[in-house]
Amino acid sequence: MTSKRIAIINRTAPHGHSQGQEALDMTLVAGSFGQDVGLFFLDDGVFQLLTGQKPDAVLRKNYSKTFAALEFYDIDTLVVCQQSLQARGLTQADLCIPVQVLAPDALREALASFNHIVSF
Amino acid sequence: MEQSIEFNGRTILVDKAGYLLNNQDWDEALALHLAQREGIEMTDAHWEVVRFVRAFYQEFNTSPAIRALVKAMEKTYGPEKGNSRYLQRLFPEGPAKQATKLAGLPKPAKCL
Amino acid sequence: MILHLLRASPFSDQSLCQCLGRVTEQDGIVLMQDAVYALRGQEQAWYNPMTSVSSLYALKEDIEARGISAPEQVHVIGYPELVTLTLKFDNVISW
Amino acid sequence: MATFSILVTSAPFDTQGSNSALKFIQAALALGHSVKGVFFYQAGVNNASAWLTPPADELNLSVAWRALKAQGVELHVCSTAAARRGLLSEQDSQEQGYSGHNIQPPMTASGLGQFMEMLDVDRVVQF
Repeated sequence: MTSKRIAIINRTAPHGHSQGQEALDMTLVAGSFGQDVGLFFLDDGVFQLLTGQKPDAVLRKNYSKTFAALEFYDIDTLVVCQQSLQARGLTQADLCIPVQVLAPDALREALASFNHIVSF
Repeated sequence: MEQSIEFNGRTILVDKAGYLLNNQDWDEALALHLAQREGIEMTDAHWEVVRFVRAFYQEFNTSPAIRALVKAMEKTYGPEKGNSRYLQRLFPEGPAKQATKLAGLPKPAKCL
Repeated sequence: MILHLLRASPFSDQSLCQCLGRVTEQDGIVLMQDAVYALRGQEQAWYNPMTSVSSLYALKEDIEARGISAPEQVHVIGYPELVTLTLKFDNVISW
Repeated sequence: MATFSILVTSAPFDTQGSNSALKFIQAALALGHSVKGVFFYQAGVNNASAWLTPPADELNLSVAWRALKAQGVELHVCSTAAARRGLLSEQDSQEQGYSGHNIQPPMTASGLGQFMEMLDVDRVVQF
């Protein structure tokens, strides 16, 4: 497998659009292929990680439960934008998995270290 | 497209490849029947993996890909069972695919 | 050094603001598709932060398609220059 | 000379994304770069329908993608994302018991693993 590192950015809230679910699919495959992958949550993407989602009520799949399995896919880099959390009245305690919360400068540095970046 | 199998007087909907369409239809008697259809004789070792895959799905709402299955099995049962050779021996047609089917879970997405 | 490709109009989409909050001096911004309407935003809060980015580009085809024009400080480029730009920066984000 | 892979996640016709991707790829090839392939994902999979039939005075994306394939650019579609949107290859269609299929050459129904293979390039650009 290629040694190129890929960052996958979530920028969209869950359930209204399919971006989050298909970003997660891509992340799981990247992990399964042994790709060095970082998963980022910016802007409305931070809503992906909220605890207590029950999308069955809107006939959508509850893939938020899958985030807890990322450790089995060797996804160790999980980064959330501090500013985006704050702007939405959220803290790390509202999120369903432990993540690295980074200020904008540090987050940009982290992104810059990847060879390829895709966003959803 | 839907098909069905008759089992113990029940009609169980499956897809063309034989995966259950409703995972609530599953019970261990049905798993035995599905195993027969696959030509697998269920041992304790098979049951352990099938129950593990089903518990994984119930916790994470996704069927594990082979690499994740190996890692998760390793975490629970140690490296002896958490390795792909062991799993491949039990499920010759692919552990993730076959154990998922016997556990009554959806057919794993092709690319996963 | 990241090259940011902006595709949505900042009058109806937050992408440009969100991007501007995260760029550094070394980064580049390309306005393409509906994002070229940003050039009509002289009255908007994001206009000065945007034009103060020294590597600000706008895609010629998209400007012409929409019947707008670019001020002098914006580098107007075509697709060949865009291809070359993506190689000049370390990586590319499409917003 | 550099190598590129292109990720298309935007819907054909509904957005300009596919058109921008085409222009970018043509420019890259004209400059002598190599484009390893295009991977269609999300709403971008709709580009893979063999039945795109726009009016004659509008760009036919099927024709445009076929021309790129003729220049050596691989065209891969995520079969899972495609199936969710009603696009099936001949094999997938048969497995599902349907008649007819709408993914066919020059498009190749692949998995996301194929996209991982396509990361071994200088740049990935998403449209």
